[in-house]
Amino acid sequence: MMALIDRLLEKRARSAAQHASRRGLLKTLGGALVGASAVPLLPVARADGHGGPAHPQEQGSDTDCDYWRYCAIDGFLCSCCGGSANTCPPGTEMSPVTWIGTCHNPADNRNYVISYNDCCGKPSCGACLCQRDEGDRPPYRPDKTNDINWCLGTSSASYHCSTAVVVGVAFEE
Amino acid sequence: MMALIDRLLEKRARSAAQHASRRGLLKTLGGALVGASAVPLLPVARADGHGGPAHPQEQGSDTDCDYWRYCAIDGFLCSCCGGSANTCPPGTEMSPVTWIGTCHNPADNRNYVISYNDCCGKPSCGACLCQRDEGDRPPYRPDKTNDINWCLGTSSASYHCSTAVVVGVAFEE
Amino acid sequence: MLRKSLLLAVLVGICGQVAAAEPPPPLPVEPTGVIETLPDRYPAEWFLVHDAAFFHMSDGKVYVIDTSKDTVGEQVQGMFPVNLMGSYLQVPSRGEIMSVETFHTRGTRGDRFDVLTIWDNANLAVVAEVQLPGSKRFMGMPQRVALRTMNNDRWLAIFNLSPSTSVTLVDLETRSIVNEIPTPGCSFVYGNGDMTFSSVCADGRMLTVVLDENGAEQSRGFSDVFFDSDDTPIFERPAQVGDMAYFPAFDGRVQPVAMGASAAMPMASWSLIGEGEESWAPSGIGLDGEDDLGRIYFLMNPEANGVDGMHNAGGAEIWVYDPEARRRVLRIPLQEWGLSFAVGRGEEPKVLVTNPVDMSVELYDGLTGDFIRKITGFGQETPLMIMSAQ
Amino acid sequence: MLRKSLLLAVLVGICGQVAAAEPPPPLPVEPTGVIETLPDRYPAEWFLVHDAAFFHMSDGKVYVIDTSKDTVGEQVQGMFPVNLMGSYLQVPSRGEIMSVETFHTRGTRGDRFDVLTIWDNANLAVVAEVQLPGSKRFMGMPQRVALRTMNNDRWLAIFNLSPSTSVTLVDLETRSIVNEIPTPGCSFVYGNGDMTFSSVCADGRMLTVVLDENGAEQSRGFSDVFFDSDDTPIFERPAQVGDMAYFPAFDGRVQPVAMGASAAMPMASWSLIGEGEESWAPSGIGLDGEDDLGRIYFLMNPEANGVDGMHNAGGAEIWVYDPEARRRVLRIPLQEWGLSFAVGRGEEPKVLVTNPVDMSVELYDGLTGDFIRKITGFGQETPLMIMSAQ
Repeated sequence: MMALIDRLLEKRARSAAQHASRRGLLKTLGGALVGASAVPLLPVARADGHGGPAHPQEQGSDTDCDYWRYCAIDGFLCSCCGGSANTCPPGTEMSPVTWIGTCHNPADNRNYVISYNDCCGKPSCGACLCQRDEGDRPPYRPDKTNDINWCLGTSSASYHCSTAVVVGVAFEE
Repeated sequence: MMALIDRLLEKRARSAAQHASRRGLLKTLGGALVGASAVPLLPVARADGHGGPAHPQEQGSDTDCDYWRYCAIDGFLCSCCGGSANTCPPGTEMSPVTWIGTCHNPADNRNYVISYNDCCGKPSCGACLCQRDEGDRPPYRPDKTNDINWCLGTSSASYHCSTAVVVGVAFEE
Repeated sequence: MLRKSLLLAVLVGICGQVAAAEPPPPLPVEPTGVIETLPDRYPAEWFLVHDAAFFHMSDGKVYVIDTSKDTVGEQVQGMFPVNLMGSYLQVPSRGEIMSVETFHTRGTRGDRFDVLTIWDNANLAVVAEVQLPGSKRFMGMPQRVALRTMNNDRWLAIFNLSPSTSVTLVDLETRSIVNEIPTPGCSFVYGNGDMTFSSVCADGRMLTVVLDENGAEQSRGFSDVFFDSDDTPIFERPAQVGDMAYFPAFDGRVQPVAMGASAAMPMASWSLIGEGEESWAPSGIGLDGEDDLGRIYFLMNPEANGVDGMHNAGGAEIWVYDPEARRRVLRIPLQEWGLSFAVGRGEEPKVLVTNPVDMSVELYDGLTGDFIRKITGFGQETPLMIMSAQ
Repeated sequence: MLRKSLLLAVLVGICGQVAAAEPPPPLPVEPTGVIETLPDRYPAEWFLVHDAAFFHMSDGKVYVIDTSKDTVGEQVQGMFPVNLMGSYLQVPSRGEIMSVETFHTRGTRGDRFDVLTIWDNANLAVVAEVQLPGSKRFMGMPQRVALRTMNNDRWLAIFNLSPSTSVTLVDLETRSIVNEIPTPGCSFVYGNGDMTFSSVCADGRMLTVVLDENGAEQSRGFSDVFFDSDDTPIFERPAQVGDMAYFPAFDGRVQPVAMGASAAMPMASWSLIGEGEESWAPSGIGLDGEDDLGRIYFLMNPEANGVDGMHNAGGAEIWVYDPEARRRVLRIPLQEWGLSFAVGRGEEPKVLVTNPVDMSVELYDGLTGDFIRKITGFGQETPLMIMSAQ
C-alpha cells in the first residue's frame, strides 16, 4: 500500500539505536499493477490452483516483515489485523486493483508473482507496518508505485491492511 | 473537556520516572454547568467588564497546566492551539454550554468563577493536554462532570480544545 | 547465530538435494477476495479493547483480541470503528454488537448524524443502522452503563445526555425507535429485570422505570437518598453479581444496590479497605468488574482516598472480594499501573488491564493474581476501556 | 528552589501589603465567543506542517506553525483538517488554501465524497466547497505537485489518478468545474506558464498541454525522452527556480527541465555528488526545495546511491546548490535524520525538516546550516510533508 515509515511503532518503542536503523527508516516498495494500468503485466505462468502439494514449502512467519512474500509489500500486514498473508480481516473488502511483486521463495528456490491486494473499508489497522521498497517508482509509473492508496474499485477508499497472495510462478528471465 | 490521560504526550517522550508521575496520570476535573442544567449555578458576583484595571494581576503562563485559571480544566489548552486562555483558535466555534470552576488567583488573592468553554468543529488539537480534577463528579452530576463532550449546542460535535474565561468574582462562602 | 547458520546450512543442503533429485511442485495459485470470519460467540479468552483515540476522536475503534496468544498476529482477530467517543454493547443472544456513534458529513464539520450501528459477531460487518434523532446520545469517556438490552434482548436502551437526560428505546427486530423516556436528573441505564431499568440521580437516589410490552412507561419510582453526590459520591459503574450492583464509592466503601425487577433498593454499604489501608481508594475509568465465581474486582489507588480529584487516576493494584462475606480474597499487584480493566468469563477468569503508561494492555490470572503477558503493538492509541467477550 | 521560595515570599509579602493597603480592582469579566484570526498573508517564518496521520488517515490535518517562536503556545497558529491522504495548495493572491480531500458518510464506509474545500487564510474557515465527481482524485503520500493554479490564479488544476490519469480544472471564481483533461500515461501538474501545464510520463517524456481561455485543450505536445523510468528514474518533485524545474534523479543527478510557457524542454543533467560521495543520493518524501536567492536544496542519503529501494528513506544532510554554477554552496548536517523539508521565503531563508525518528520538526538556518530549534508536541502524529507559508 502506501509508502511510509518503516516500523514506526517499533521505532517509538525503542528510540535508541537510531543510527543503526536509519537505512530502513522509510522505504517504499515496488511491483506492478494488475488491472487498469496501460503497462503490461509481468509474464505469469499459472501454477495449478487445485491438487497442489499437501504441504507446500514455505519458511518463516507471515507476521514478520522479512517473510518471503512481502518482498514488495508496503503497509500494515493483514496477518496482524485478523486476516492472513492472503485473506482479509473480517468485515473488510479486498481491493480488486493491486500491485504486483516478484518474490523469491527460498524454500523451493522459485520466483513467484505476488499480488498485494489491499483490504479496505475500515480504519488503518495500525499493526505490523512493513515496508520493503525494491523496484518502487514514483506515481508517474502507476504500475510500479506504492505511494498511492490502492483501495481503488472498492466501495470504500479507506485503507485497512495489505495481503500478499501467490498468483503464479514467475517465468524465468 | 473530557477526562483523560495527564500529559500523555509528555509521558510518551519520557517513559522514565513513571512512579513519580503516577499520581497525576489520569485526572479529571470538576466545575458546574452553565446553561441547560437543572442544577443552580454557583453564586456569581459580576465584575465590571468595562473600565477595569489596565494591568490586572495574573501570574504564570496560560500554556502551563498549572496556570491558576485551569484549576478545573480538562482537555487540550486552546492557548497551545492558536487560541488563548479565553479565545478559540481560528475557524472553530465556541460552545455556549460549559462547565464552571472556581479558581483562586494568587496574584490578587481572590476567587474567580471560570467558564471552560470548549472550541469545537475541528479535530482534536492534540497539544498541551491538561487535566486537573478537583471537584469532578461522575456524569450523573452533569453540572460537575468533565467525562463528557461539552461541544453541545455547537454546529459540530467535534472537540478541538478548551478555554478558561473569567466570568466573575466568586462570592465568599 | 551459530545455530542459525547451522540450520541454514542444513536447509540449503536439504533443498539442494531435493532440487537435484526431483523439484517439488510449485505453490498453488491462491484465491483472492477471501475475507475471514469469526465465531458467532467469542471464546472466553477474547476481550474487546476500546481505543477511543483521544488524539484522533473521529477514528475511534474496538479491537477484538485473543489474549491467550503470544504474538500480535495471533492476538488480533479484527476490529470495528466506533466513531467520536461512541458506546457499544455486545448482545450474544443475537450474535451482534450494538454501537452508538456520531458522524459529520465532512469529518469534523457538516451535518451531524447519530446512529446505532449493528455489527454481526461473525463478520464484524454492518448488518443494520438506525438513525438516532436529536443529537442527544451520551458522548464522553467510554462507559459500560450507557447501553443495555431489555425485553429478552429485543430492545436496546440508549442513554442520552445533552445535557438533559433520557433513554431512547430501539426495537432490534424492526430496527426502529420505540420510545424515548425522560429521566430528568438521573443518568445511565442499569439492568433491573427485563422490563425495568434504573438510573442514578444527582440527588443521591435511584430512579426505576417500568415499561409495558409496547415500551411505554408504566410506572416510575425513586429509592431513598443513599449518597450525597457532593460529599460522598459513588462511581456510576457498578460491579454486578446476579441482581446486586456493587457501586464503589470515592471514599473506599462499596454500595450494594439490589436490582430485583422492582424499585432499585440500596443496601448497607461496607468498606473495601482495612487497617493500614486508609490511603487507598477505588480509581480509574473501567475500574471494576465481576467474574462467574461471584467475586467482584476493584482497581485501587494507594494515594486517592480523601484526595480530591484522584478518583479517575487509576491504580496500582486490583483487589478482589467475596461480596457475600465482604472479604478480600486476592490482591493483584499490577506490573506498572492500571487505568481500566475487564474480567473474562469462566471458572478460571483472566483480567485484562489497560496500562496507561505505555498504552499496552496486560493480562493477569484472576485466581492467582499472576501476571501472564503484555499485549501491545496492535495499532492502539488510547485503549481507555476494555470489555470481556460475551 | 531557593530562588523560587524567595520569590514566593516576596510575592506573598507584596500581596499582603497591597491587600492591607488597598485591594486592587478585580479582573474584569471577559467576553465569550471570541475566535482568533490570522493575517491574510502569513509571515515568512510560518510553515504549514501536513500531518497525514498515517495511523488515523481519516483525521489528517495541517498545522500552521510560527517557527520563530520558542514555545508550543506561541508556535501553533491554527490548523485545518485534510482528510484521507488529501492534498492542499496555498493561493496567496486569493488569501485562500485549496484542499482536496475525501469523506465517507459513515467515516470509513458509506457513500464517498471527493471535495475541494476552500479555506481562507485569515479565519482558517471553510468559505466554499466544490464536489469532485468520479472518485478519481490523486490519493496517496502528500505531494507538492498534485495541485496548482493557472489563468492568473482563477483556475485550480487537480491531478487525478484512479489509476488512469487526468487533470480536473476548477474555476475558483464560480466554484465550479470547468473541464477534465485526460493525461494518459502522464502524471502530476507542473506549472509551465499561465495557460499551460506539464506532466511527467512513464515513458520518460514530458507532456505539455495548452489551454484556451475557456479551459479547453488547445494543443498538446511531448518532449523527447530524457530518462528511463525503470533504469534511470527521476523523482516527480522538482526544486523550481524561475522557469526551471530541477528534478533530482535516483542516481544523484539533477535533471533541469525548462518550463517556459512552451513545451517543457529537458536540459542537460548534472551531478549533485562529487568525488568520495559516490554512495550519496537524494532520498525522502518532501526531498527538495528552493529559496528566494535562487538556490536549490536536496535531502541526501549517505547510503542510497545504487541501493534499490532507498529513495524514500530520507537523509542525513541537506545539500544546497547554486544551480547556475552547478556548485554546492552549503551542507546542512541534520541533528538526527530528515524525511521531508521545506524552505521559507525571504533573503534569510529557514529550513524546516521532519525528523521521522521522533516525529518532530526541526528548524535550520538556510544560510549557515546552523540548527536553530526543535518544534514538537503540537499534536502531530506523522508530519510527512511541510510547505513554507506563501
